Amino acid sequence: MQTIKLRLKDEVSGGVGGVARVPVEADSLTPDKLAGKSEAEIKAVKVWWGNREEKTGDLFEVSVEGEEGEGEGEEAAASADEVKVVFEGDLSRVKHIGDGMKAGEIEANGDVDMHCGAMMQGGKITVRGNADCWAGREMKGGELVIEGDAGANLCAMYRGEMTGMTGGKVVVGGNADECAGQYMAGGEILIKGNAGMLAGLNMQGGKITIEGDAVMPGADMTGGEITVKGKVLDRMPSFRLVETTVGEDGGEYKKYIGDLAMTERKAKGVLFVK
Amino acid sequence: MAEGGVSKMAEGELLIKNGVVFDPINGVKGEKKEICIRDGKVVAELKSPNVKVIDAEGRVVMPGGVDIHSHIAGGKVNSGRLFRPEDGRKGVAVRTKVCRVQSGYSVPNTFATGYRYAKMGYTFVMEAAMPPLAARHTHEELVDIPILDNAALPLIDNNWMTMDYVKTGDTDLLAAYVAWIMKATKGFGVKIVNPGGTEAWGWGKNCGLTDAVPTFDVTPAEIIKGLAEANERFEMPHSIHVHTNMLGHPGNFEVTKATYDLVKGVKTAKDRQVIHTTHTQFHSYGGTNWGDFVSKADAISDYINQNEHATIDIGSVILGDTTTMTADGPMEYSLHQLTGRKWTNHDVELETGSGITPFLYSGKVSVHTIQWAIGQELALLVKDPWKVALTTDHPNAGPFIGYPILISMLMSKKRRDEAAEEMHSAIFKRAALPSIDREYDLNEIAIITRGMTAKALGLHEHGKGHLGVGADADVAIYDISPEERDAGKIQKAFLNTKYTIKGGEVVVKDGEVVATPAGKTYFVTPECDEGLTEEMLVKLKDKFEHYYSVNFNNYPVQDAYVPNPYEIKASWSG
Amino acid sequence: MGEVTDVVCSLCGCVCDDIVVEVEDNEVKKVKKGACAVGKSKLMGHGRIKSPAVRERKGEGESGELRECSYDEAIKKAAEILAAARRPLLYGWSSTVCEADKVGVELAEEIGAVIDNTASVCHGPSVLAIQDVGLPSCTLGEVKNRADLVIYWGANPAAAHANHMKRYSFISKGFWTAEGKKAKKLVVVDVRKTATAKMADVFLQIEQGKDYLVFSALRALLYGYEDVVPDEVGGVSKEELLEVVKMMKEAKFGMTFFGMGVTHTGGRHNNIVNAIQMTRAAHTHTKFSIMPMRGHYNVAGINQVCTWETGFPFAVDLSRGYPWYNPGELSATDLLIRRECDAALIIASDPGAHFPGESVRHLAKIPVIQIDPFPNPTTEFADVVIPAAVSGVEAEGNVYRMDNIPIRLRKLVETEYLADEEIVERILQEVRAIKEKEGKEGE
Amino acid sequence: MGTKVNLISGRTIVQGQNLDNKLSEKYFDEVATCEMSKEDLERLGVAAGDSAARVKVRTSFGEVVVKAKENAGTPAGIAFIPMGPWANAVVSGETHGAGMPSYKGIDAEVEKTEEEVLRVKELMQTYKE
Repeated sequence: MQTIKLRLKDEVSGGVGGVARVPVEADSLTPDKLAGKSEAEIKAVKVWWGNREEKTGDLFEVSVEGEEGEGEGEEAAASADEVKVVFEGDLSRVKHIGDGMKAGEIEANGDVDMHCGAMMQGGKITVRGNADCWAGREMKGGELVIEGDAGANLCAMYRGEMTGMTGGKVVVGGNADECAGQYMAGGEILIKGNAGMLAGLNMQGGKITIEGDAVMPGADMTGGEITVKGKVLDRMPSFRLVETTVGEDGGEYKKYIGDLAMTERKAKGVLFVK
Repeated sequence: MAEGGVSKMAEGELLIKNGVVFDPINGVKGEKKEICIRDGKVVAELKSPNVKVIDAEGRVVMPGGVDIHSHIAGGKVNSGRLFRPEDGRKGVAVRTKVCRVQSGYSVPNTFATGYRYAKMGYTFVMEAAMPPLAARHTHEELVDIPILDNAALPLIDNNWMTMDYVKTGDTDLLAAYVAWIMKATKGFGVKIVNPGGTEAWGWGKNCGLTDAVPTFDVTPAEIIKGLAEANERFEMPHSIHVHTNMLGHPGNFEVTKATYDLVKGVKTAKDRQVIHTTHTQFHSYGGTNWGDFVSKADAISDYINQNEHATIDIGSVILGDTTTMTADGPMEYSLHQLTGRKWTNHDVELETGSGITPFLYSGKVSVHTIQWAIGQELALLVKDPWKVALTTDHPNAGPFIGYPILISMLMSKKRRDEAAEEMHSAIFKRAALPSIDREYDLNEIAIITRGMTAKALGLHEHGKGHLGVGADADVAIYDISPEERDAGKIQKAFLNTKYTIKGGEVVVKDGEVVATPAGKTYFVTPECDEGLTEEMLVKLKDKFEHYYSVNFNNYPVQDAYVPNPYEIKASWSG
Repeated sequence: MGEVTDVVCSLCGCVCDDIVVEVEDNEVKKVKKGACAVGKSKLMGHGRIKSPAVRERKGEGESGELRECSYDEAIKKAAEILAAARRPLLYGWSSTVCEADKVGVELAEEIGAVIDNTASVCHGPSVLAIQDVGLPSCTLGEVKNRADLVIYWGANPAAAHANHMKRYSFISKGFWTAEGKKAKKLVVVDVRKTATAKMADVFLQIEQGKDYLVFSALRALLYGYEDVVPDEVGGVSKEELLEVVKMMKEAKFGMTFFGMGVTHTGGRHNNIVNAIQMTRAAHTHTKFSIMPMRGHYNVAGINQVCTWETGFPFAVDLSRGYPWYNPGELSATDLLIRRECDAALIIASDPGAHFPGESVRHLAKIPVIQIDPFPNPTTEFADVVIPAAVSGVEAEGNVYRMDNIPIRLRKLVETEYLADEEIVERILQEVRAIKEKEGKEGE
Repeated sequence: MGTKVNLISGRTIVQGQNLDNKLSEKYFDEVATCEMSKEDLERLGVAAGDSAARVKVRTSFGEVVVKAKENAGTPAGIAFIPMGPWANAVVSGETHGAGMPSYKGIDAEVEKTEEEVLRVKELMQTYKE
C-alpha cells in the first residue's frame, strides 16, 4: 500500500496576486496514473493551472509513504488498487479530482471544485467537505462519498449527451443542488439531505433515494426509481398515482408513474413519496 | 474579376517524379509519369534547373479529390454543431503552429473540415444545399474552411417564384429567376430537394411526385421538369442536382425512376447529364414498410446503365453515430419520430426549410444493414464509373472521413464479406451486396472521387479533377503501391496522404497539415436577357414587398462575402 | 448623402432592415421611417468615449483616473495584460459584427482564454435546451405568412422588441394572414400584466417561478392525459389551460416566442426544454414552432461564429489549446463570482451594468480592457478603454437576426474611430509580437 | 419593518433607448426604480403619487436604494426593477450550474427609506472597495 500526499501550496490556493483564484485541474493525479511512480516522478507530472502546464511539485507539497507499486505500464495500472492519493490544503479551486479514475482510492480533505469523480470507472473517492457541480458526471463505476453538500448536476450527463451516470454508487451526506442524476441510466445515488429542483430529470434507469425534501422530482423520467422520504414541493402535474405501498423501511409510500408529459408509452419511471 | 485567380497560387516550380499516375480524364491509368508544376498550374515542362522535387517512387498519384455533394457550411450544418456538443467533444484536437483548434466528428468545425479533407487528398468540395435567404451564412463558413476550393448549390425548387412560373409554364421567366438567384447568392447550380414537399411542410404535410402542392397547385414532377428546362436555357456547368421526393421511404425506387423519366427528353446546353440525383442510396428502397424493406439498387442501377441522361452519387452509409441534416423537413421529422432523439427544424420563408436529427447506424439492425449494402451496391452495379460518384452525403449517411473505408470496401470483395459476416443476417436475404464479386481498381476509384465528379460539375473545364497541362496543381500522393490489395493498407493510405498539394503548394506532408492557404469560391453567373429579367423582377419585388421579412436591396450576397472569387459565366443558350 | 434607404438597425434581435434615414454633414440627422423608439435612439447616437485611455495606478491598490492616450498605447497595454494572464476572459461580442467575433476567437486561441458572450446571461439557457432537445423553428417571414396563433411566454415585445409584432407576428399581414390580427389569436403568459399582455386574447398570469410546471401540464393535456392534471397548476386553473390547449390544437400554424421571463427564472434552461417539448407535443396536432426572443442584434451571430470556429456557441475554454465547453463553469458570471480569471477583455457589452454585483466586484479588482463606442458602468473600473466605431452607423459587417438570418449592416457615416475588428486584430498582432519575443528570450 | 416580496428584473422601453446612454439622467430616472402594486406601496407607507418616495431593497446578496413607482400590472407580492446596475446590486449570482444568474425570483424585503439613490458612478465605486 502506498499513500501519496498532495498538499496544495498556499501561494497557489491563495490566488494570483491574492485576487484571482485560478483553478488547478487535477485529472492527471489519479491513483492509476500515479501508480508505479517515484516521488521525483510524481513531482514532475504535468498539471494544468490556467493556460499553463506546471509540475505537480511546483503546485503541491508531495510526500510518498509506503511501498511504491511494481512494474510499469499495465502492471503499474494494475497496482493502482494499492495506491491512495490524499489531497490536502484549500481544494476549493482544484477541479477534476479523480476524473476518469479507474482504481485505487482518493481522499480529499476539504471542499473540492467541479467535476470530482467525473467519468469515474472504479475505485473510491471520499470528499471530506462539499463538492461543487458535476461531481460524478457520467460516472460508470466505483464509489463516490461526499460528506458535505453536492453542487448542481451531480452524476448528470455532459451537455447534449443522453446518458448520465450508468453505474457505481454515490452518497451525499448533505444536500444536492439542481438536476441531480439527470439522464441517469444506472447505479445508485443516496442524498441524505434535500434535493434541489428537478432531481432525476430525464432519468432512464438506476435509483435515487432522497431522505429530505425534493422539488419537482422525476420530470421527464422514462425509467428508474426515485424515492423521496421528506416532502415533495411542486409535484409534477403529469404523474399518475397508482397505489399506496409499504416501503423497505416499513413506511407508507404513494407510488406514482411518469412522466406522462413524455407520453404514456415512454412513462416508465416510478416515484415513491412518503 | 479574372477567371483563374492566379495570384492565389503558389509561386515557383515543383516536380513530382517517379509516381504512378491515375488521371482518368486524360486517360492516364497508372503510368509512371512526371507532373510538372509552375505557379500553381500543371505545365508541360519546367524551366528552372533547381526546382523543388518530390520523389513519389512507387506511390499512387492522383488529381486532388473533388467532392460533388457534402454538407460542410451554412445554417443547418452549424445548427448541427451547435446542438451536438457531445459530437463536438469527440473530435477535439490541440492547435498547432499552422492549425487552428479542431472539434467534432460528424459535424466538425470549419478548420477541422478543411484539414481532414485535405489529409484525404481532397481539394474541392461542393456544399450541397444553400438556402438563398441565408446564403451569406454559407459563404461566411466557406471562407473560414482552410485549403479547400469550394462552391455551393442554392435551393430553388420550393421557392414560390419557381412554383408560380412552373404553374404558368413561363420557362424563360423561370430561367431569369434562376439566373437572378444564382447571382444573388453567388451560387453554382440548381439544387432541388423534395420539391413541393418542403413547402407542404410549412403546414406539417408532405408531397408525392404527382401530388399537388397545397395552395400552389403544381406537382413536384412539374417543378423538376420546369427547372431542368430552365437550367438548360444557359450553358450551366452543372445539371440540376436533385434530392428526389420520398427520401428514406420503403418503395421509393419507383419515384426515383419516374423522376429520371421526367427529364429524359430535355436537351442539354452542354455535353453532360440532364440530371444528377444525389445520395441515391436513400432513394433505392423496395418494400412497403420497414418490415419488408429490401434493396432496389439493382433496379436503379439498371436504369442508369440503360440511359445516358442521369448520373448519381451513392450516399453510402458509414456505421456509427452521425448527424442527419437536410432541407427535406418532413423526412427529418419522421426520423425524429422514429428515434425520439433531439430534433431541430428551420423552415425558410418562400424558399425552403431544413431539419436535423442525430442518428446511429448499427450493423445489428436489419434496416441499417440493408442501407449500408445499398450504397455500395449502386457503385458496384452501375457499370460505367463515369456515371457514379462516391459520397456519404456527409454527414447524413456518415461523416466524410469514412470515405477511405468505402474505398477499401469497393476495392476488396474479401473485406465486404468479412464485414457482412459481422452484420445482421438481413444483408444475405434482402440485399445483393454479398453476391457481387466486382472489385474497383485504382483507376475507377480515381474516376468516382475526382474524374467523374469534376466532369459532372463541369469543373474539368476549369482545371479541376485532372492533371493535364493547364490544370490546377492539386495533387494527392498516397503512400501505397498500385499493386496493393490489402484493404486495411488501402484504407490507411486514403485517410492520410503522403502529400497533398493545393495550387502547387504542399499543404499536407506525411499525414500532417503543413500549410493552410485560403480556398477559392466558384460561382456561376448566368447571362440573362435584360427584358426577361426586368419582367421577372416585377413579380419578385412584389414578393419582397409583401411576404419576405428582408428587404429586396438587403438580400443579395455582397462581394465582401467572397474574398477569393472564381466566376464562371454561363451564356444564354435558349 | 441625403436620404439612405434599406438601413439595417443594430439594436435588438429584430434587425429591422427597412429603415430610412437622413444623413447630412456626415451625421444621421433624422430617422424618417421604420425604426422603433429604441432603434431610433440608437441610430441618432449618444455621448461617446472620446479617446483611448489607460488608468493610472496611484499607490497601493488604489486606482486612479483614466489618462487619454493614443490607440497605439492603449492597444499595446491591452496586449501586455492579455499575454501575461493565466486565466483571461474575453467577454461580450454580441453588439458587434461577425467579422470582429472571428478575430476574437483567434485571439482567445492565441492566449488560451475563456471566450464567452452575452448569451450566457440572456438566451444561454435556450442554447442549453436546444442541445438537449433541438429546436423546431422557422424564419420570421414564415410566422408572418402563416401563423394564426402567436404565444409570447415570459416576453414583453411591446417594451423590448417594439417592432416585433408589427413586422413579424401578431399584427403583421402575410400571404395566408392578409387580414392581420383580426384573423389571429394572441396568448400571453407572464407574471405581470405587461403592455403585451393587455393585447392578448388569453392572458395566463402564472406564479413567478412555476413555468416548468405549467409547460408539463400543457404537454400532458396535449397528449390527452386530462385525468392526471390537477385543478390548478402554477397559479393557473385547469380550465384556462384547457382553453389554451384547444386554441393550440385548432390553430393551423402556432408559434411560441419566449423571453427572459423564462430563461432568468428558476429552472432556467429546463424551462426552455419544457417549452420546446410542449411545441413538439403541439406538433403532433398541427404545425407548431418556437423561437427565442434574442436580445442584442448579433448575439445569434457570435453564437454562430463561435460554433463554426470552435464547435461550441459560448462559454468555451481554450486554455489547454483545444476547446472545452461548459456553461455553468465557464460562463462569464460563474468565472467572476468564483474569482477564477485574472484579466478580462470586455467588448461591445456592459457587465458593469448587467452582471450581478458579486461578479462586478471581482471584475473591478482585475485588469479590465474595454472596447466600446459608449461610456458605461464598465468604464468606471476599466484599466484600458478603447473607443470603437458604432457598427451599423460607422462600420459595416454581418449580423444574424434572432431567427439566424444573416443581414449586412450598412455604414452610414465616416469616422475616425477604429472598427472593433481592427482593434481586436491589432491586439492579436501585439500579443503575437510579445510571445515571439518571449519565445526568443526563453531560448 | 419592510414587506417581503418576490423580486424580478427585466427590460423596459426607456431602459432600451438608453442602453448606450447609461450615464444619463434618463437612464437613472428609469432604471433606478422599483415598481410595485398600489397595495404593496401603501403597506410601505408610500402615498399615491409621491414621486420622491424611495425604498431600500434588501436581499441576502446586498441592498440598494431606488425610487418607488406604482405599476398597476404588477401583482401584489412582486417587485420589478428594470435590468441594470441597481437591480444587479441585489440579485443572486448563483447559476446552479447553468451559467445564468438568478435575475428573477429573489426573496427580498422592501422598506421605505430617506436615503439617497446612488448614481451609476457611485454605485460602481462601491465595487472597488
